[in-house]
Amino acid sequence: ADAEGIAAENLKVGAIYIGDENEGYTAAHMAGIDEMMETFGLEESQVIEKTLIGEDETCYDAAADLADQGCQIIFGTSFGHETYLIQAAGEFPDVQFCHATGYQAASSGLDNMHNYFDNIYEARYVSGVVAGMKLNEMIENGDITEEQARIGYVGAYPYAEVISGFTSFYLGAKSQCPSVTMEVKYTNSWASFDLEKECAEALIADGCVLIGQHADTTGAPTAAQAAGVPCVGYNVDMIETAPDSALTSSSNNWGVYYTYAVQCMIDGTEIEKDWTAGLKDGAVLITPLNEKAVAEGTQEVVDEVESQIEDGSLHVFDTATWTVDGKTLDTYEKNGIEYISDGYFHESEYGSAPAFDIIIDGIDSIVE
Amino acid sequence: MRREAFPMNKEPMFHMSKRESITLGKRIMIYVAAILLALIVCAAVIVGLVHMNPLGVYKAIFDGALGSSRRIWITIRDTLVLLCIAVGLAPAFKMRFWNIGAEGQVLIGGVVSAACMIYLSDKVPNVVLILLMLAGSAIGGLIWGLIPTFFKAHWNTNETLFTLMMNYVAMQVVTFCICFWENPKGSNSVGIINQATQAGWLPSVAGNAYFWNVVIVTILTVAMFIYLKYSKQGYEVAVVGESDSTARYAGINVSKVMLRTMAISGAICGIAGFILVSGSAHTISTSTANGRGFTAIIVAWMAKFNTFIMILIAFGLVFMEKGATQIASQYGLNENASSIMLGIILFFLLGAEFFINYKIERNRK
Amino acid sequence: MGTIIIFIQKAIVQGMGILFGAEGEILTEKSGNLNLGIPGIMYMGGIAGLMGAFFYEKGTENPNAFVGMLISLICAFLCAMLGGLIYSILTITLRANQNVTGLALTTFGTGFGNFFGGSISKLAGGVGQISVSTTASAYQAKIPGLSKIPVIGSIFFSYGFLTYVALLLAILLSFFLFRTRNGLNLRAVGENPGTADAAGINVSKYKYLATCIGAGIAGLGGLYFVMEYSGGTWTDNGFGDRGWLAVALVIFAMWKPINAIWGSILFGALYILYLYIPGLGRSTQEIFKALPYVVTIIVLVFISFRKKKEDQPPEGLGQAYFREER
Amino acid sequence: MEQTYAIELHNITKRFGSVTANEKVDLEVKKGEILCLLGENGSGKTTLMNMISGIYYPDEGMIKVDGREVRIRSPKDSFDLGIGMVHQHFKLVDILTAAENIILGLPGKQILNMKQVNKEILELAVKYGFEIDPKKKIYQMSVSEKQTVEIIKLLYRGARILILDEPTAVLTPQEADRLFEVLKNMKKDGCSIILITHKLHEVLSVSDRVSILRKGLYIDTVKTSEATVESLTEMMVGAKVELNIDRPEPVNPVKRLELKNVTCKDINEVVTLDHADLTVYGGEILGIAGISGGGQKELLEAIAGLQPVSEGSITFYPEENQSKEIANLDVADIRALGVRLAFVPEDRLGMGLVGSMDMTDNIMLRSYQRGKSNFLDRKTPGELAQKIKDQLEIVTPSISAPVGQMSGGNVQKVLVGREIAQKPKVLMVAYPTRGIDINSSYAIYNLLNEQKKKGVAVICVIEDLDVLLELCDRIAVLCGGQITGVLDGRTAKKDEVGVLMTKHEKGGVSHE
Ligand SMILES: Nc1ncnc2c1ncn2[C@@H]1O[C@H](COP(=O)(O)OP(=O)(O)OP(=O)(O)O)[C@@H](O)[C@H]1O
Ligand SMILES: Nc1ncnc2c1ncn2[C@@H]1O[C@H](COP(=O)(O)OP(=O)(O)OP(=O)(O)O)[C@@H](O)[C@H]1O
Ligand SMILES: [Mg+2]
Ligand SMILES: [Mg+2]
Repeated sequence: ADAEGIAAENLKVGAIYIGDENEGYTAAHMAGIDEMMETFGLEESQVIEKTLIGEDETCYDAAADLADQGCQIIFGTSFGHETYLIQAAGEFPDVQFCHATGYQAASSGLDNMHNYFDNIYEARYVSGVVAGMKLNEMIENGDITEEQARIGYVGAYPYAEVISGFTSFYLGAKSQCPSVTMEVKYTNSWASFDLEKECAEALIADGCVLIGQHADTTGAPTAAQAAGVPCVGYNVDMIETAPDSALTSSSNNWGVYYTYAVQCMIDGTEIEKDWTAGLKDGAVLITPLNEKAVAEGTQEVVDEVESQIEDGSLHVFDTATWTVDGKTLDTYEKNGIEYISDGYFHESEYGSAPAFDIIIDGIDSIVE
Repeated sequence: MRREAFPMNKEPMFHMSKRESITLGKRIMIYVAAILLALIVCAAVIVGLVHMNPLGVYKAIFDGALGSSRRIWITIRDTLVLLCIAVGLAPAFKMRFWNIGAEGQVLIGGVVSAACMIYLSDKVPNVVLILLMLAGSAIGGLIWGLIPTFFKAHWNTNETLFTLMMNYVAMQVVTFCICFWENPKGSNSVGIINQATQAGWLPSVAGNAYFWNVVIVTILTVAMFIYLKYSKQGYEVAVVGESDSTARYAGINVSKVMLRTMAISGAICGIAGFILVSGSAHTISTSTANGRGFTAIIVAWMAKFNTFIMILIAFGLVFMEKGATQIASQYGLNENASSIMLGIILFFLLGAEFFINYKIERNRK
Repeated sequence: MGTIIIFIQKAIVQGMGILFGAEGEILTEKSGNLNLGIPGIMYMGGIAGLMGAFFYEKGTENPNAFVGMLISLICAFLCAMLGGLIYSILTITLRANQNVTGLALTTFGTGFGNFFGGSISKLAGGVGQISVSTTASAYQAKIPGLSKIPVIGSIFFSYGFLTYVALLLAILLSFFLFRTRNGLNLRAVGENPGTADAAGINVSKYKYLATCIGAGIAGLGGLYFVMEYSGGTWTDNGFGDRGWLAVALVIFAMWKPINAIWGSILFGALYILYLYIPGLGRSTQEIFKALPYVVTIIVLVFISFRKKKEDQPPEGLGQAYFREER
Repeated sequence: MEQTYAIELHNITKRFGSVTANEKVDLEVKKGEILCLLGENGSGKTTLMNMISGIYYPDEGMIKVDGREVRIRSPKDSFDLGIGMVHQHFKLVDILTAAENIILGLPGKQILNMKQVNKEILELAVKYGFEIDPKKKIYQMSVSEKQTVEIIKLLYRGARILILDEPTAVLTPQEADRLFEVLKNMKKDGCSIILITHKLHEVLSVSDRVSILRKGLYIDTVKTSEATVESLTEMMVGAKVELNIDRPEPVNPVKRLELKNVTCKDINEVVTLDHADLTVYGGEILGIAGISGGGQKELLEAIAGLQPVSEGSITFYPEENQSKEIANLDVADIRALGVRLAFVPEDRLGMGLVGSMDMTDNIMLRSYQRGKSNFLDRKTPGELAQKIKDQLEIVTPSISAPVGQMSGGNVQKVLVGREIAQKPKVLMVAYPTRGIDINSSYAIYNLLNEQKKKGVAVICVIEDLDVLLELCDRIAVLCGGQITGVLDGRTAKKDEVGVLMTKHEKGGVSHE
């Protein structure tokens, strides 16, 4: 907002987390903040982190308290924090508020309110490719038939961020193993070890032969390891948890954004309203492949797919690769925006938060 | 005279007996000593964990709770809610009805408030809306409190566990409602309700957002004190609490008293839910009550049903909680450390009660 | 068919942790102490077991599964007993109110577990990186031949040893309470401490032992979740409300350990039922999740209807005992 | 020559806060004797015995057993010394069987062999002349059965010194006689027995010597053969007392209550009151006689509204020419009409009083609803409490001390005093002198007479037939829930009443 920047040594940064370092999603954000601090050489005392802040008035309290303490920029990480940050942003016009996963910054009419999110769907697509190759290997080995190539997916909630995530994962798998189908179950919680584990077990019981996840604990990999079923994790490397089953995990590097936003503060330039970045910028990635578990030749294919996504020759939501009720979609309008053009769904281009919320053929998911 | 002591029998060193009474000064001294001891132990724990100056720890505690006017008001706001629930629990406990279900009653009160805010905000004027929310949340809490009481009154069903289970049922009710109120769909987040219109929010008075919270809780606190101590109904509550059969024999309709008392208890807890939703959070989630229903039990119990003493205890606990949170954030300690510290303080306070009720004497001779 | 077998199996897996908690609480309640700190104690047991195994595996070149198992078992039991001891000192010696002390202990224990869970997670290098797989393998090892038998094998023999310990414990506890002299004395203490005292029973000793050992047993429930269920890792609030379910199960079982066995399996089944009923919408699922609690309430009401004296809680439950009190 | 006593107490002092329950008490019990301990309510008898049995520890003083000084810190120590006590309130676990209660706390093989235990108990019972079913649960037992269990419990663990605290207070005269037979057998066997009772005729008939306490102080020990009711009472009270009940002629009796065909059933549908017909007049005392379980309690409770009436009518006549049906009316409504019940239950505190509240608040229990205000008036009941305390000489530090800390007898005076103070039209008292010392008993009889003179219809259930015959104008006898006769108190003979008490006229109600 300011034309004039703030010197790095005068900066004060606040962060509001839904969880703490024991919880994958928050740990990833904390790592991003650490990376940013290192980049700019910030002191410990220049960054105030508030952990375990719920999605209620305590979030507003935390934001206002950080502003009181002189933070010039405050990050909030959980979806439900958004309305409270907007409330605080209205009250502290000189402080920049940045909110991950949200969608209301542009419509809030507040200059100092921003949204950011990574193009995690790109990494999920790549991790889907790893999964698809594993399925192919299993089919070749005769462990399963082509029809039995069914992925079980442990989702948190049936909303766009999750739907976009599992669809990209599925499309990645399908690009390698055309017969693949997927079943999604929701835990109704972002982080609940036992629910995720139970959910994965129920999916395996239902005949799923590979597990993917969009929820924040190691519950699903634990179940997969116990059942001897391969799995793809989220946020963190799952090899410690599931040494025989974990293939890889899709993950965010939030340091990219935090470095960007703080750089804007130093430079005195405007922070983007809706920021996104993907594979190309190193904002998303898949964790190193588990050589013990992945199919042969996976790394090569992964490298290839990654470079295609990066150079724009591969679009994750290419309409040629998926159908709804057997038909290819050529138009999808939401909130007055047409998302499908040039043969693909323009995910995260009109707002940082994921928008893809279509249940496509091949995926069984209950959306109420 | 020849003395031949029995080998197995040594004179006991100490002897304890029940006190008949204790002066207020002594009572306060015992509590102060307990808190000091607790603080020393807590400091030892913290120093053990983060190797820092214990004085810094105490300063951080004070800072966290009262370090700025905003923090003071947050501390007051949270004290009020805790106090409100404890005031609600007081009559139930005085009746020896173990209402562990405050958490659920608060949640139901909150859900009703939120429902009114969502469905009625454009249908009725704001004052009416707020009054409806107040009444609705009281009725919600009341019903949640009366369900276990009905069974207790008629079949003597164990209320401790019944009310405990009702908490989790309430939690599921909230989750169920959120499925319909969440925005956007599937996000599990209701967000601030009526952010633009502020309909159903307890209005600020002279720039103070928590004016009405203070007013409502103060009224309830004073009224409950008088009710328990000087009213006929309060006396009936005490009699039923002390002896069921005596109450029956004295012509007190025990079931009626039980239901009436729990209706009051549940309603006040419901109102606490209203205060949370309308007076501070402006949203609803499963963590709206956030364990306060359980902490309030401790408050109500330690104050021995005296609602004025509850103010002190509720404040003390919130103070410590805020302080511990500050330590955690200031020294990069995991937030859960505050639960450990709270636990330690409670242990000492609970243990201190012994020295208030009993005295220990060295045996003479 | 296959799904049903897996469902039963998962219900049993869910149930065993609760069963340990209930067994510990039955022993405790039989001495007249209503320990609402059990949920916290389970956390204490769980984290201590995990820490024991973690430091052992870190500190040793070639950790041995059996040694790791022994260490974690002992750590879990002792640390949970420490929780029981805090409760005992406060309620038995200092005569603090049991319900309030229990709730405080639950606050403390949960914080204790999560705090140290976080600490060792940091030591291990981040989320999900704690792994005591060697030790966990001892807990997860199944009975070699038997578990391979179709259907019967997976329903009866596909569990780690703690499951069988839990079952055996229920039987032993039953025998102890109803067939032995000390068990009789313990029941008398819980029913009427004044009477037990007058009969020459050392009331405090019985209460202390029952409460501390009960806490130790409940702590094994925490260990079970950490080692067998979670495969040797920690998640904050990882056992959810199961501690309360354990307390509920005690009533459900009407204070009889044998009843607790099938009760725990039923609770386990109700806990995960919604995942196995196809076509449930999200909001309907939430209603299903309330089932274990609703069922407990129904049982509670049911036993109060019957008013059978033998099915009621121990008469002295919840009250402190002071000999000179009139 | 120095004789070794079974037990000797020297200079025992025990205080509870400001109350000195025992002060420098000496007591000696010989081997093979029955010693009675006598004293007014609150004189410290129970406290003294509790120190021998390890419940309390003396503040000062010394205890010797078999000539050796001992320290008794717990009931276990006391057992190990061969001392056993049957407490005023039984110490039994309700849901356990008799046999389980008996072996409680005993050393022995871990794994229980109940068959063997049952056999041993039955052998013991035969030896001393008890009747007992070792497998019966306590909660299914009558009071006297429970007492039997208590005594066998002591014998089973080889107690040689037995203490019985008011064992006969809750027994019928027949049951008491049976108990004394057993005690004499035990004495023959060499046991020493300390017996506390307020019934002087029992003292005179069973004991060898009598020790007397007064207000916590030891007064004297006398040989029973040299004592009389009057001499003992004088020692207890410290002054000469008149021990007779006057019985004024009823003046102008008016009909107050009429029971017709009243039938009650308990929860198991067993008939407890069987078509009872009875008329009650103001200005007279109507006594109710019957063996325990005969329906006396149900009769009173039915009138008071505490017991559902399944058949028949109860008519109340507040004034002449006015009548009101009160069967199954609400307790509070019946009370408002002026029908009062003072029931002294076996455990005294269980009904009627709140142990942790003080006298004022307990007095208020009956009257707090008075007046339109929603708030309490504590002043009037406070004054009343003081009045009752003075009138009935209640031993308590103050009217603001919890009644639960008072001695058994004093607790009861509060209960009876309160009911009488309400100026009722119908006053029902059940066992009003249960456990009350002789002096206070007479005070209570006189209070009842005063009520009668004021025109109150007094109904009383008293187990002592001699008192009943001396006090009442009419006596209704119950047996098995039926009224088997109504006699004139002035002319009735004791055995006449006795016969009616066991007569099953109409084929009777069987209790099995
Ligand atoms: N635990 C106690 N706490 C306080 N006061 C007590 C306690 N036990 C006894 N007292 C007091 O000590 C005194 C003696 O009581 P005790 O029970 O020994 O009398 P008692 O002779 O047995 O009377 P009673 O014939 O009525 O049973 C009474 O004033 C009583 O109030
Ligand atoms: N608040 C009170 N608490 C205790 N005793 C009281 C109280 N008020 C009056 N009394 C006493 O009770 C006795 C009867 O009072 P009152 O004349 O009001 O009887 P009543 O109207 O027949 O009673 P009720 O309305 O309960 O049937 C009087 O001797 C009085 O001293
Ligand atoms: Mg006595
Ligand atoms: Mg007595």
